[in-house]
Amino acid sequence: MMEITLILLQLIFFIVVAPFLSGLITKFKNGFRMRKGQSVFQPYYNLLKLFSKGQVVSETTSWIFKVTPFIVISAVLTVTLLIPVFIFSSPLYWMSDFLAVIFIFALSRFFLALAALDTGSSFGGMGSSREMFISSLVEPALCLVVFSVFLQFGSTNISVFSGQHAVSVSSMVAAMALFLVAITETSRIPVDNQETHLELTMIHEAMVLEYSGASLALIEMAAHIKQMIWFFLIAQIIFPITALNLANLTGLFFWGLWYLARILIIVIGVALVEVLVAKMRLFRVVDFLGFVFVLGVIAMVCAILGV
Amino acid sequence: MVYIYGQRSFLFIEVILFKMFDFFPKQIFIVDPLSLFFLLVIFVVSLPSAIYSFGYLKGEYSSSKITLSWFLLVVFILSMTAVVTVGNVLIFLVAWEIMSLVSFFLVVFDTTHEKSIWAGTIYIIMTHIGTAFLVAAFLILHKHAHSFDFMSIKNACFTMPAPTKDIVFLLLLAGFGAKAGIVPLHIWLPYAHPQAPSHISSIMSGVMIKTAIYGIIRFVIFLLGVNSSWWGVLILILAVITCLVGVIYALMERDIKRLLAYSSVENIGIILLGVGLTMLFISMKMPYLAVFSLIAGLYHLVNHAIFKGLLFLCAGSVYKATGTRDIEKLGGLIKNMPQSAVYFLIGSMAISALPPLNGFVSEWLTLQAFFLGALNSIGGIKLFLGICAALLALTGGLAAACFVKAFGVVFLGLPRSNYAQNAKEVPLSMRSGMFFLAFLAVVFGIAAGYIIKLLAKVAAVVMNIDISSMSFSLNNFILTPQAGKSAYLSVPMLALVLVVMGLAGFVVYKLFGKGKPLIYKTWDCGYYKLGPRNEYTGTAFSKPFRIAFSFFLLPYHKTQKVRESFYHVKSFAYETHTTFVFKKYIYAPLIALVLRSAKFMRRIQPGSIHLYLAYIFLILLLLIMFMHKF
Amino acid sequence: MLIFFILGIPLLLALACLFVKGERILGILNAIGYLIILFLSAILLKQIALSGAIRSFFGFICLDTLSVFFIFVIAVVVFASALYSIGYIKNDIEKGIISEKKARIYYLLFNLFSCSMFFVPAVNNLGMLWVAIEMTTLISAFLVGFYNRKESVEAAWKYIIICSVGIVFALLGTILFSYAFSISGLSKSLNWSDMVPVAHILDKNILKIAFIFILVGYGTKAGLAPMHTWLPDAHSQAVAPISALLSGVLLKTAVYAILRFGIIIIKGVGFAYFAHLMILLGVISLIVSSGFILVQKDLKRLLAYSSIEHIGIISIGFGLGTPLACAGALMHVFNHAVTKSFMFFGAGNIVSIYRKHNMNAIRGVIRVLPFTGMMMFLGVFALTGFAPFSIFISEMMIIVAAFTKGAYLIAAVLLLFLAVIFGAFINHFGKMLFGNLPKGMIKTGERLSGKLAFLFLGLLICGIGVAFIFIKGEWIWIVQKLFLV
Amino acid sequence: MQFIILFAVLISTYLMIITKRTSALIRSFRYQSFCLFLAAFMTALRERQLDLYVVAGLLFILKVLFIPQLLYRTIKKIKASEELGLFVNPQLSLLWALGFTYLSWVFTVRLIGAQDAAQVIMFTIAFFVVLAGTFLMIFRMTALAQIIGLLVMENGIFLLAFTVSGGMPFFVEIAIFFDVFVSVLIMGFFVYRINKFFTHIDVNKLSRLKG
Repeated sequence: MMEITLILLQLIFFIVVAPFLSGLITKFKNGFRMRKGQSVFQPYYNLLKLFSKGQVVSETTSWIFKVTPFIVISAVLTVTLLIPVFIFSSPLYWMSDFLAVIFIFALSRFFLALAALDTGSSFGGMGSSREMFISSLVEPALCLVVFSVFLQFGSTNISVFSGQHAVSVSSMVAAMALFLVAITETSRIPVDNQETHLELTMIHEAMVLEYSGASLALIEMAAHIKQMIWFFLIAQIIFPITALNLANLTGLFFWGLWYLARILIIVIGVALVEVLVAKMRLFRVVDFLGFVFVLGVIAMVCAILGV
Repeated sequence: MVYIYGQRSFLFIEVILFKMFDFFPKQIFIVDPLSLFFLLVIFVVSLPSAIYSFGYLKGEYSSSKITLSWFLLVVFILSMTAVVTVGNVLIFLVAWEIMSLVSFFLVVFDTTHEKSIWAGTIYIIMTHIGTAFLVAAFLILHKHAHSFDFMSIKNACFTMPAPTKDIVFLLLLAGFGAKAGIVPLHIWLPYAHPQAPSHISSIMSGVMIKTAIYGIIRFVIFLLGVNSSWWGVLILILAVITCLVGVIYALMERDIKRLLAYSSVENIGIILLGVGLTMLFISMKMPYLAVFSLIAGLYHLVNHAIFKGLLFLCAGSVYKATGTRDIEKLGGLIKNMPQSAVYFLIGSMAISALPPLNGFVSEWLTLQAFFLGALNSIGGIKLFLGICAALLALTGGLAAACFVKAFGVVFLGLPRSNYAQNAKEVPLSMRSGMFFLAFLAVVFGIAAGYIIKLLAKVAAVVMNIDISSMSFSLNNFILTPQAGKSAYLSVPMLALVLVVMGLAGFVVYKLFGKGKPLIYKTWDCGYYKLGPRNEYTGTAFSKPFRIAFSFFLLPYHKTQKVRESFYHVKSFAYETHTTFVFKKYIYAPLIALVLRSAKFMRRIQPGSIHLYLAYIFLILLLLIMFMHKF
Repeated sequence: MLIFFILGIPLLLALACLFVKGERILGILNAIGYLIILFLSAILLKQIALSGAIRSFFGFICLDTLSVFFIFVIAVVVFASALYSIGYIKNDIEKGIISEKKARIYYLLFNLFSCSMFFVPAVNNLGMLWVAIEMTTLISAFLVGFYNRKESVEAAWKYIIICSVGIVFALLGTILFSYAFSISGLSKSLNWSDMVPVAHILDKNILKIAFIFILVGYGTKAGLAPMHTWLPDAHSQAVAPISALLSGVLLKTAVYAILRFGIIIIKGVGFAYFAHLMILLGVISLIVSSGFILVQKDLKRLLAYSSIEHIGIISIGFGLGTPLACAGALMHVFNHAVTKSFMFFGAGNIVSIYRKHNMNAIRGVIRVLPFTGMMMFLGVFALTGFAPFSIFISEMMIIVAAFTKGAYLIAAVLLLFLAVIFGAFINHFGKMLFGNLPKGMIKTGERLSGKLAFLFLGLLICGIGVAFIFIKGEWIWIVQKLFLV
Repeated sequence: MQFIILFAVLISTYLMIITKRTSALIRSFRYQSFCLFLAAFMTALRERQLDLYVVAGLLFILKVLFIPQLLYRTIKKIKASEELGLFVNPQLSLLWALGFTYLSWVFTVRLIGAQDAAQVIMFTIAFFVVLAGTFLMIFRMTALAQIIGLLVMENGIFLLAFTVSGGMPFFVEIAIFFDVFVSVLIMGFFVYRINKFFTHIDVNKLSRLKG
């Protein structure tokens, strides 16, 4: 019973908060640019709008195109249940394995790419090609980061690392790398640009170009949630939260504050990067990810040296 | 007769026959869990392929050839069975050779193609060279054991000096590597596998190259016994290289069966990662990890057998339906042949290691093995294992890209030619063959916890250690790679959750979504007609990779413009190729060298009888001069 | 007593050739005659094996297991090629290549040739051995030059001259042997049966030199490099059945002669001397032949060079000299004889259809001559030592012996060059058998006799292989019974 | 007496080596065979054995009368030029011959030691004759020269056999003679063939089969 409630709690938490974070990032970006900018709740409006609109489906598409949104959303929702949020263990702790998480994301990506090819437009092809290219280059770096972080826990289970580790050099470097990975995975500047629809630069957008209405809403939702998941993981690594005791409320209050604050810090970080850095050419991304890989190696070495 | 005693020392046939006794086998068969496991693999792939071939062969060949192919198929399967069950080195060799021979016949089965002859030639030559290495290794073993039987060899290996062991190991590695297609000995594989009829390709890729893995496990781990850690490291390095090379070439390929063949090279690499880890852990005295990583390797072995068999069968169906293997001419087949499409999709998902299918489980296990290895080792090995794992992950990503390309270009979008335009769904026999394997691909994913226990038994026998104390899964439901420590994975549960969440999404979609969608053309930027020529081709898809890995692929392209006037370009032709590094820089020079020296040697026989007489005279003089040297 | 039949029947057949009209009857007569000889030699083999060596006809003829074994090998191949000749000659006559009369001459020479070959292992006196071998040269020279073409005459001339020179050296060696014998103060005799027991008291120095002469002399006939030069010419120009005989058994008779002297040498001088010489020449032959095989263009020459290779292997086997190696070498003598004649029959059929020796002009055999094509396809693998065919077994024995003896270098050389040669063969034959056929070629039927010959040899090839793979104790026991008490 | 004959053999052999013309070659071959015959005959007289007489007689008939005659006829028939076709000119050949003589002496000493002078001389000359035959076969172009070279080699061996071990067993000798006889016939036959097909008997030009 406990677990069921936890599951529902987490699901609802992610679904409700995720768009907010995207809105927040946009807000911050505009702030840095000295603009007023759209409301923080704009993503919610977008989703509602999309749901209320009808959709157009290309005649060349097959059932792949139709099922993809559900697979994508199910993948991310599944992952939400695998990471610890409220307590030091995820609801499905006996399958909350980080490597598995990577594979599950791969599932959603796989189908998005297929759906993009399914439309038969060259945008879709371009998008899926680039998406697969970048993601496949992300994998090794990510793998190294996972190793270097989880080696000190002796297991790749996400549930184990909340609350029980001290920040070390290696974990800092790893978090740095993970941050860059997150930027790549959430298709943000400098790797990709969510705001453009210029053929030559878009990657993720190009894949979902043919989607409209509710399907698009699901996909966007998935994107928001995925981003939130990454933030939580990074937060868990850099700013490990101490055990909270429900006894004294002030403690609880400060704990909660800190809990949100660390997410906020990451959000600001992302916003800063988006503002400060220019979008890279596609083949510069190779170097970028190479750099991430090197970071991973460094993290690994630090982990081995025990610093 | 008195003079006979004079020649007792030499050529005395009685003596000879007595001495020949130990030349002949006493123990013919050895059937232990390892053999049984490989038998399972063989039959799991062979049965559906056989069923499939009913439909496939009909109309392709004349009836007499069909009978011939059936005969060869049966011999092929039998020979593989023999390879994995015999208990005597000589008979193993014979079975091995028969297997190569029959598979060669099957590769050159389409005698009309010059290509298939060429492919077969490369194939058989490479295998024969491999066999030469094997013979050397076996005979060194025999020299120490004074017998060809496995058991006596096993006993002899305990007392074998380490340097000899190293030599034997290297010879075995080279010998079996040629068959398994370890880089750089993989050169034959992408030629030979596609040329055979598809059901044979599926058996060759699915099973035959696995017999080489069997050989490595049986001879190196089981008989020889690992004694120095550099063996494992060497195999790991080779395996990683194999993975990457295989998958990169697969990405570049536009012939669908060659693409699959290259991806076989990649998967052999992944399997070898498991085996190499096993050796490393054995030499590091970590029985639990050794068993675990061997499980991972074997698991991926059977998985690869299943989904690669499946994929080759699907490719065969595509070929049968469209008459071409060039993916740039295909497209949109999902509408004409929906079932085949589903099977191919399942195969692609499995080989891209997507949950909850079987490929996912075995790759996860392999990564876990790496993680645990890094966990329990120290210093350099830790980093080495970490980087190996990272490269494995890279391989996984590239493989996913490769199969997105394969499935997307072949089955999705618009048909690019009228090969694909008027394709028909393949007959029932073929579909049932594919269905069987697709079904297995799912089952081997879901039932991981159960299978892993069986594999543990096999591994235990291979390393003859007691595994009763080790546990790899909780009540056949949750995989516990760390035996109770907190790394878990429950594939059935994961599948369930995925389905539930998907349904939830669907429900939401249905509840709040707006009516039924409107069907319209793909958005074409106002360009009035969007046709197949506007689609992204497979070559275009793989272009980023081609550029990223240009240091290895050495791509080059030719462009030519035909201008009517200065302003108007009438036509523009562009073609690009990649250089096959190993072929160009290793094999071609080698062969050239051999031929050149042979041609040079040919000069000693110019046809002048006087010269010939002079030879005789000279050799006579020389021999007499150096008589006392002999 | 049987031996006299074995030696007599060919002579009778030769006489028959002078009187009987009609080559067809002659051919069938031949086949029957040699079938009888085959049986007789098999019985003889058993007899000698059971009763030990026998001498008869005032010690002029002396047979032990070795010589009877060679007689048996000769009988097998001669029978097969007699069988094959029927169809082949008939074919030539129908094509108008040779006349009826010429055919009879062919059969006459055929019989004389085989008769002289049967003499070689049978005789006891080393001088007579020499004479018999020289006889084989002289008679077969006609068969080499049988088709009056420039090439064939040239080949015949080279054959006869080079072999005669070699043989003359062999005679010199023989005389030195007898000299060594005479100065040791024993009664003068050239019978090996007398020499062997006293070999150890002969003058070592003279024996050594004498053996070098013998080796070079008979080695020329056996086709050991670098004295092999006549061999490809002769083999490529001879009539197909004769090519089979030449490389199937003629070479082996020379090997037999070398062995005979070798036995004495081993007794007199010691094993190492013999071994080193044999292995040296064997390895040279292997290397040289592999080079020529790689870049060969002419089908029959290709096969000829592979004969050189196999002779090399055989001499390496005898050079290694452990019982296993000798068994391997002996088996290899048999297997190579059988397999090589098999291949030459196939080559004969191909050449007679395509009318060319050039392999680049021969394509798609498997569709023109399905039966021959299939047989050749198997034959290539048999010839290059692929399991489960017989040559694989004997080569295996030799290599095993090399390893167990610790001669790793030799084993490595063997493995390497066998692999190279294998590659070359597959490459050549793959293109020849398959590939798209040249225009004007149509599927043609084949003669029964030829098919029979193929099947007979094919049976032996596969049979031996399989038998020796799945051999069991009791089987061995039977073999033993065959060879000894 | 015996040594005189042996030296006669030696001289005839030198003649063969330096001659340029076929007929001269044949003639000197005849001399050589005659000397051999004398040697055999004398041994026969000494030993007083019938078979030795027979051997000597056969030698005379075959090698002194028959074979040279046959060769002469062949030359006339095929109207071949008198030229032997020399690879090395007579002077150089002479040097070679001297070298061969020395070589055979060295070889002999190596073989039987130097103590028994008579033996050494016999051996030396016998070996020298064999070598001379080889020389002729290698360095003379025409087919006839090769035939004669072969015969010379056989002569040498005969000499060897006869002088050192008093000849081979009788029937072997007979067989060998028969052999020589047949081989000469056959070679003559092939000489005709070659002349017919190639219109010359220069066997050095027979190089269609190579490699």
